[in-house]
Amino acid sequence: MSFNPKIVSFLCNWCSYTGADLAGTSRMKYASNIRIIRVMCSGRVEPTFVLKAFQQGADGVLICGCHPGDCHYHEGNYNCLRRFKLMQKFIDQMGIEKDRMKLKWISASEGKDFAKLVDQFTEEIREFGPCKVKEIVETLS
Amino acid sequence: MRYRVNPDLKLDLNRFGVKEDWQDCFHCGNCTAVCSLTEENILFPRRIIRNVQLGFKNKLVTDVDPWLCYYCGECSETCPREANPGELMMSFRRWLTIKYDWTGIARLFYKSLPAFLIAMIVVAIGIIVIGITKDFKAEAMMEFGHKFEKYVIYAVACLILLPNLLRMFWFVILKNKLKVPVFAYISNSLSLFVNLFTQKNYLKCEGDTFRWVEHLLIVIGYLGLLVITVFFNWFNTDSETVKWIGYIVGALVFIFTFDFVLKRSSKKRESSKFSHPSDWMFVVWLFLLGLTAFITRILVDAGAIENNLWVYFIHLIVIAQWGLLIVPFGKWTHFLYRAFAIYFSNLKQAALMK
Amino acid sequence: MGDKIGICFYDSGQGFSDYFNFKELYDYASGLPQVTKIWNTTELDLKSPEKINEQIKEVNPDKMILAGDFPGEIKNLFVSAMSLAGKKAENIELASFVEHAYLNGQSTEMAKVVLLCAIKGVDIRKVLVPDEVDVHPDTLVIGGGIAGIQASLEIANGGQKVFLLEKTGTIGGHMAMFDKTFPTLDCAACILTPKMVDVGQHSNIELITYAELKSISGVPGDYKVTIHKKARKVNLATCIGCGICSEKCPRVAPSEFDAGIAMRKAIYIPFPQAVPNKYLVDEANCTYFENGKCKVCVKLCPVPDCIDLDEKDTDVEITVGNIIVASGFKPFDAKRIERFGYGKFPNVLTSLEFERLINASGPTGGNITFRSQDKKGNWIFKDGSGTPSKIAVIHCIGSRDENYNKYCSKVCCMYSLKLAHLIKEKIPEADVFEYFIDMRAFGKGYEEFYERIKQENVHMIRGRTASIKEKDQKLELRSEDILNEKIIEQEVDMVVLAIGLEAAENSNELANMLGIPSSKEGWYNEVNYNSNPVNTSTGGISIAGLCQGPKDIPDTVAQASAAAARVLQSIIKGKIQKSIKDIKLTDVETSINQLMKK
Amino acid sequence: MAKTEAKPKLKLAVYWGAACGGCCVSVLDVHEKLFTVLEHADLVFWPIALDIKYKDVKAMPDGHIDLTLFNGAVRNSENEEMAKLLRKKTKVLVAYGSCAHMGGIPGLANFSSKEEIFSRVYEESESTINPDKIRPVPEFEVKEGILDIPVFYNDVRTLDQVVNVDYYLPGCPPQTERLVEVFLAIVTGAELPPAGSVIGALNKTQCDECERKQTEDKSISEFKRPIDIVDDGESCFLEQGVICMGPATRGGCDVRCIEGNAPCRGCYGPPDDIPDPGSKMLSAVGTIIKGNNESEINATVDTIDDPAGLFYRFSLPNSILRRKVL
Amino acid sequence: MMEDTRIGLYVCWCGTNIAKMVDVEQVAKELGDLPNVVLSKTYKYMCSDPGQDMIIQDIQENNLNRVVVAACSPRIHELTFRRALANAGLNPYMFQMANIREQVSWVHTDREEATKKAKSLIAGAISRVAYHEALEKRTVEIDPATLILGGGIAGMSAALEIADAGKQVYLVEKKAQLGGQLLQVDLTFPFMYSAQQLRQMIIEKVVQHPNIQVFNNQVVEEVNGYIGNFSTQIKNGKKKETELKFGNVIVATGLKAFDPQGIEAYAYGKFPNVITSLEFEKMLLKGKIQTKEGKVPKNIAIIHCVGSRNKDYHEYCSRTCCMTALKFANQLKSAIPDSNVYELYADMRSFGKGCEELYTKTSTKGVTFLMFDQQDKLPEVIKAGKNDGCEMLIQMDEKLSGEEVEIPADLIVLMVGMEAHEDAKKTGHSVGISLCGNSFYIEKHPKLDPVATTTDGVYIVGNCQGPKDIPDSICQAKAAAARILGTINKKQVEIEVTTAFANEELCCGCQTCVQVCPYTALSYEEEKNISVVNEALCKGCGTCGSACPCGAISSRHFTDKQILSQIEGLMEMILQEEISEN
Repeated sequence: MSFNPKIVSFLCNWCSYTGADLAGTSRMKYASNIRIIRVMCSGRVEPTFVLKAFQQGADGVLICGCHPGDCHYHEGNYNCLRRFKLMQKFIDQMGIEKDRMKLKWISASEGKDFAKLVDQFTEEIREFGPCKVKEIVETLS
Repeated sequence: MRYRVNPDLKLDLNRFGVKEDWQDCFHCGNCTAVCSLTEENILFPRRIIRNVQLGFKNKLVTDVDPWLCYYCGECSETCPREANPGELMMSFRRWLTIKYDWTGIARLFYKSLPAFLIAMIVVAIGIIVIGITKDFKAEAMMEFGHKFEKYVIYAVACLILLPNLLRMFWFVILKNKLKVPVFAYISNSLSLFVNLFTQKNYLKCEGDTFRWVEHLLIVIGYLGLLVITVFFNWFNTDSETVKWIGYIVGALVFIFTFDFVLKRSSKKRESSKFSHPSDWMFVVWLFLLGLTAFITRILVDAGAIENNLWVYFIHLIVIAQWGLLIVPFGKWTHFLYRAFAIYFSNLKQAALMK
Repeated sequence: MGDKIGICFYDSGQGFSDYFNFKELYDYASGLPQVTKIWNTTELDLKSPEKINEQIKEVNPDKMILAGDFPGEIKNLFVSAMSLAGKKAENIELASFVEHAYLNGQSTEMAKVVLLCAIKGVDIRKVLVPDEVDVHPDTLVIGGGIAGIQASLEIANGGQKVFLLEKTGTIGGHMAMFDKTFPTLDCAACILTPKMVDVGQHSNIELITYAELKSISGVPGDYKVTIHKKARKVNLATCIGCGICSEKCPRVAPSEFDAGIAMRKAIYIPFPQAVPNKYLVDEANCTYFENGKCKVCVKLCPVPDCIDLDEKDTDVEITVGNIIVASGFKPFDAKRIERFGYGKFPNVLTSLEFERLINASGPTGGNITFRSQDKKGNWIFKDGSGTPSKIAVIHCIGSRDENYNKYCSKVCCMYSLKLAHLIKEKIPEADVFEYFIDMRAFGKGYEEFYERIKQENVHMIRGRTASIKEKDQKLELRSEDILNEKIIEQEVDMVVLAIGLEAAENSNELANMLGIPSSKEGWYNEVNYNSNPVNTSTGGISIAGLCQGPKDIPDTVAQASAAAARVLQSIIKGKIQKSIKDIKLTDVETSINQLMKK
Repeated sequence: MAKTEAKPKLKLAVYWGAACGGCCVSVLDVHEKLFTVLEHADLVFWPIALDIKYKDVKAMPDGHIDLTLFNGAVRNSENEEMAKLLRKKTKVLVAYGSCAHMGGIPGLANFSSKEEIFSRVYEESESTINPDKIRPVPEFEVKEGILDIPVFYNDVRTLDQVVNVDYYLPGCPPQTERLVEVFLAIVTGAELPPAGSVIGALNKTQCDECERKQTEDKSISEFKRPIDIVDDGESCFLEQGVICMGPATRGGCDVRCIEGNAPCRGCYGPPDDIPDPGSKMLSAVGTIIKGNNESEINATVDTIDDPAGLFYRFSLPNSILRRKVL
Repeated sequence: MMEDTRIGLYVCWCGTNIAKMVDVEQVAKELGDLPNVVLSKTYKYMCSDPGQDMIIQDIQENNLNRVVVAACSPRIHELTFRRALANAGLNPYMFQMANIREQVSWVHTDREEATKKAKSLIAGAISRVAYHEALEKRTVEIDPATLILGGGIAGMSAALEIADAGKQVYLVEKKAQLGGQLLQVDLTFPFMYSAQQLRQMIIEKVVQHPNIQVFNNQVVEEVNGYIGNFSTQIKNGKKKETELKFGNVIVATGLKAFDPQGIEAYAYGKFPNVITSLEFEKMLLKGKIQTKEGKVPKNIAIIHCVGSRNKDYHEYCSRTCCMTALKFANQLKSAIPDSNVYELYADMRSFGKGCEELYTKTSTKGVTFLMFDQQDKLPEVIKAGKNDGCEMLIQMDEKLSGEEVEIPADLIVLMVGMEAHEDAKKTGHSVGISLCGNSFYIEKHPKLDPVATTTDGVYIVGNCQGPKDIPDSICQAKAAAARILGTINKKQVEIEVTTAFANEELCCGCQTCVQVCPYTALSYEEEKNISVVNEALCKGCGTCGSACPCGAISSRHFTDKQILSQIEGLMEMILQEEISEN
């Protein structure tokens, strides 16, 4: 069977989740590999969640928040960005391609961009191939 | 080519009968679409309204399309802005008439009713003067009349109508720089004659066959009367056939024109809602023409013409006014321009096809 | 003091002289002190400021009053004329009759007040302040569409009791029938039904469906309203909505909710998400009411005594302090324009019918199919009767047309674009043609939506379709493609007529009952177009939504909330203003003089 | 001192897996309290101190030992075998010290594979001469038969990843005082915390006990290593730009390192219920990076040389990812 | 867990919206076997009354203590179902929604894939809901005063509506004078009513109103607090700052005119007689329509859509310019009857009451309308030649005639569109509301809640929400007033429950969180050496929870455990599917 990437995504409630909903209400089609988890703000996204996702077998993690300056909570998305940058460096050290996680800004009106992003990210992850974290963790225990 | 927008044209156009309703047009395209005469490259009335609104005189004068309209009135009836496109087309034809007329007399007559009336009176006086010189003798008068008719026809045709048609040709074909294949001139000439006599395009106006029949009968009547009086000297003929044909065509003319007059007065139909003086002159004089001719011949048959010469005299005045004023400078030219317009339009299509 | 005042009367010729007796006003004005000269625009050359200046110069007034239905129309002319005489624009005052005095039909009396205020230099809005009286805290909302729902919720959430009166068996109005809403394309039901449920469950809202206003008496703040409740014949309290009755009912009738494109039973629920979600009997189509037999529903109903076919209409009387009218609109009857063949050609639809056709909850489950006949010969839509591949949408049906309705219906352009999108979504390979005159995409996100639809390869044709003809099962549309300078005769499979909006049926009756003025077209008039767009000249009565004029959903919702604001304000204050229309000239003369002294 | 014969003595074992020996030393650090201990307990197994063979342990009945302090991670087959053996023979098994608890310093080996380690150690290291590239093999035949040494695993594991652990006593090494407290608690029969708990440590993190001055302003535009700053001895390390694991590391060590003017490295591990030992701190450090624009943030992130090593110095095998993906 | 976890799972068909793309029956059947799931059902419309009744009944009959509904977006119906839970006597937060419509059935085309995705999303929800905790609703008292930012027609109308009910209003205006854009208008379209009268009257009323306190020349820098209990510092005249306390905020800051200097084709700033609509309006107010040279213009051109409906400037339509332009044309024809007025437009948007009629009237008056393409080819203003008899020429592609035309002009009026103020974002931040793509403030719901914002107690009215005319602005102003009067009337309002929560037992007092909170909801308590959350201020973003290094702060309803178990649940389902496939 060909590789079907598994992508976990964290979307902020106000912009990105709404944007994803808009993609839906507008019936824009995109790859079905993504699983969306709603958080109130991208600032809520913790490295723990990302690690958990990889551990559970995700091949990629997509985080979306409001555009810089548009955060419903003013600065949550900046906090997310900072953590994201550090996190990328960390997973890189851990042997996980750092682009397996992606942070993008999607506003409530960017349903189209969201659909495009999902398709694009899915393809990028497909290029990477399966992520081995889960396999390793499983053989260890 | 860049056209200068010139809203002053409307001031000019106002004199030709139309109200300024066309200013209300918001260009929905309904009129063009509802018209059954429009085709691929023949788009009116909206295009013409547009050109009028923007005052593109130069463009308008070279436009042959207005002549293709028979004023069924559907565009005006369904116009969502009551902008009255049909009447604009009508008025615009009047405007074109004066543009084609090289003498400028048509312009004078269309724009000024008094001028026209004076001309009519002058003609009438002229005839009266001639009558005086002929001592109001029936025979002399009728002979004069017969000759007069002939010469007027030739003169008007050569001096006014032909040059005007050439002007029309110049405007709509040459000025538009159309390269018409020579063959087209010939191939379309048949339809020119058909149209000239039958106005068959009228039939394309949906649901208006009766109006066309009326129109056709008047044309037949009028042309018949013309031929029968001028070339067969109807008033003096002894041929029974000629005599009866004359009666028929004469009757056709005045009966149907009478109907036209009635319609115009009732203003029920879209095309009769607005009447320019020239419209009235045309139908009334045609009516008088037919009627007086008819009565004259009855009087001749009854042998009472001598005592009732005034009838023929009126007929002569009518004929003179008709031939000298209405035919060359009045609404009569429609008859000619319409048919030629179709011809030119066909030429244009041929040129564009090429 | 002792300024010379000139007055010029102006009648714009829109028929308002029927309401304002200009002669009487002329006479009234000439009897007032300071008024030195009165003109009538009919005596003046409105094309020449110079000539008017000459005439003004003779009198040399210190102040010029322009009085008439819409005197603003000639203001600039007089500004020009006066400036030639070296006078300033401020010396011109408008006495605007329609703005301030078109309150209840015969308005000459009020126009005198307007005139007097202008002469005295007093703001009319300060004069037309009615006395306040106590207010009953309950409110009646007439109409259960989105406007009525919003207004009711707003007041009820503010803690006050609301009676929501609805003519049909369910609230929801026209919005419930729509598929998606422009420009965000969220589905109408998805956003409306929560509100409907809210209304149904709200402890402060008493829902009175299947009922109409019968009469009204009393004064602002204390209206006695009689409501005529049509017999539903199904007990609202005990009906469990199981649907057995409907299932077995032998009679069908066109479904109102499906805009007549599908059938429903004689005992029915208007639509699955109806509130209240209870059945009702359509007397006009029920066998029992024809021959006294059948009663299948009664026999099968699992709840004893729930269906009572002999139930009679009843009247109830309630007392309320405020009334909000949200009675909505009626769609234009496309049959009136014969050229389009609606009612003759089965596949010429109105936009409302199409909304139902394309709606996932509609009779075809959202599949676009051809209209076909059922066994009984009714023309309906059902799934599986072929898919059109070319669909045309014609804008401005019955709108922007002197022969029908002059006004623009405001929403058709946008909903037509939306329909185009929905067609493309359901049948991606379909050709969709939009015939429009001006594309009115004016609201937030609308222009962007228009751009998007253009990107979706919808054929946009600037040009109104003149006529539709049927040719071998197909429909041929003839129109001018203005931007491409050609005549197009387009063959399509289906035509959607973007019908405009008209004032609701019986809107004049209701207006008369409530004493609120309406326009010639039947739209209700606000007390002041600019400063007070929701109140009426009758105290305690506000208008909201489409009954005031065509508008889109956000504007309707905003207006409904605005109407609620006045109600809440009066309740909080405990006082309500009496009717402006009842103010008499004699009542205010002294107050005008007092205000002037200040 | 009067003898109390009432209770039989506890049987006590201490074992080391992959460890440095520091933990055993920390047990020795009880000093004079050893006597108190011995009063209550018999040492039945402690390779570093007593000559008791594995076979002796194997011979013990199951559950014979009352308390085993297992220190060190599980690196090879011997560690694993002993862990399983001791589990069987012991009533209360305590993961003693960071290595048994979270992998500890040996756990950093999870950044490499066995192959990498072997080639480094047996071939590449500067002090090695091994032209034949001889590597240890688990089994080797000699005349006398087969010699075997433990198998070196690819990964380091914590004790609880191999066997069930009753309690954890964190620290590198654990504070001896805590050990004594725990021991005495067991002896006196005080109610024991639920199995699986961390004992001998606090649930609040280091900052709670830390004497250094803290403010809410923790925006950092450059992270530094301890040697790069002149510590004022008073203000919070983090606020000085030095990553101190204190905020994310449970207390109980009496803030030993910080008292000694070194930032906390996190040997005590995170408080209860934290799913990953390093990610919380990683998140917190990420949060306090100064600036909103990307390049500014990137520059600051660049000043953290080795985030994985920093945040998981003692806990990599215990983390969600367990090891580097290779 | 104290009690058994008993989860009820409901999968909605949403008519065919979901059922068409997701095999709902299969989903319900398979997921019904997951641990803790005691019943699993499907229904056509879960959100309908019968759907909700079904949940309520099941909760009561089967002792469900947790509910998962797989349907549309929780943004639409989460509240609906929470209410149903509450009606059944269950805490409304013991509920989780799986979005299998907007994020599954509507966006995917492969039924099998969509079904799989739906399954995993629901599995995540089931896994998550087990960790949900009961949260109790709380209310706060409402301060009856209201702060209104912006003293234009919208702000003033709202102020009067509230003040007339006897409630205090603070009206803050940036400029020295109240009135906003209305100050520049002489007559209003479409009926040519006097804007001056309207303005004078309203300003006078506002200024004299005992319940309205006006602050001119003031800008509110920052608003603290939460619905019912906001406060801000403001300078009262030249006196020192005072603190205002209020329960609600209305933002009515309006828009500003587009600056046409950037459009080269129109030569604004280059030719003195190319002026903006605002400048022309001033001319009308003064009463003298003339060129810069003081002459009465003969040819006047009015160009529509300046800065609007064009990708290079603003894509949106500014909504009022068409009508204003028609008003201008009428005023011009009235003031200078023999002038030639040209309207250069793209689409004539005369959609309001009386507006189409004004368009007709304008046409009848002989105004020439010319259509251009506002996207691709703007008209170009050039200097006229000596023989042109006018000062400027406009060259354009006239769409209705299909010709290139030139128009003589002595005066050109640019109908400039509207755009957001530069400080819109700042103002938005000060009250905690955000902007949409065009820098207008974004409403809570574009259709059903056009004046509320995502921040409770903060409303947007008038132009700042998007361009609109006077009646529409007033309607919005009153709509916001209605909401505020409603809350004032009820005296209290429910507040956010899903706030952050700091565990005193765990907090080490590092203060990382204090710095992070944008609402100052977190503060450091020195005595106990801990951080505490002011839950009334907290909006529940959860950033503090992520910043907390010791796990002391958790975000209610978005705890680590809940999210991690959701990840686990959904990933396990995917893998399970994969295994069963291979």
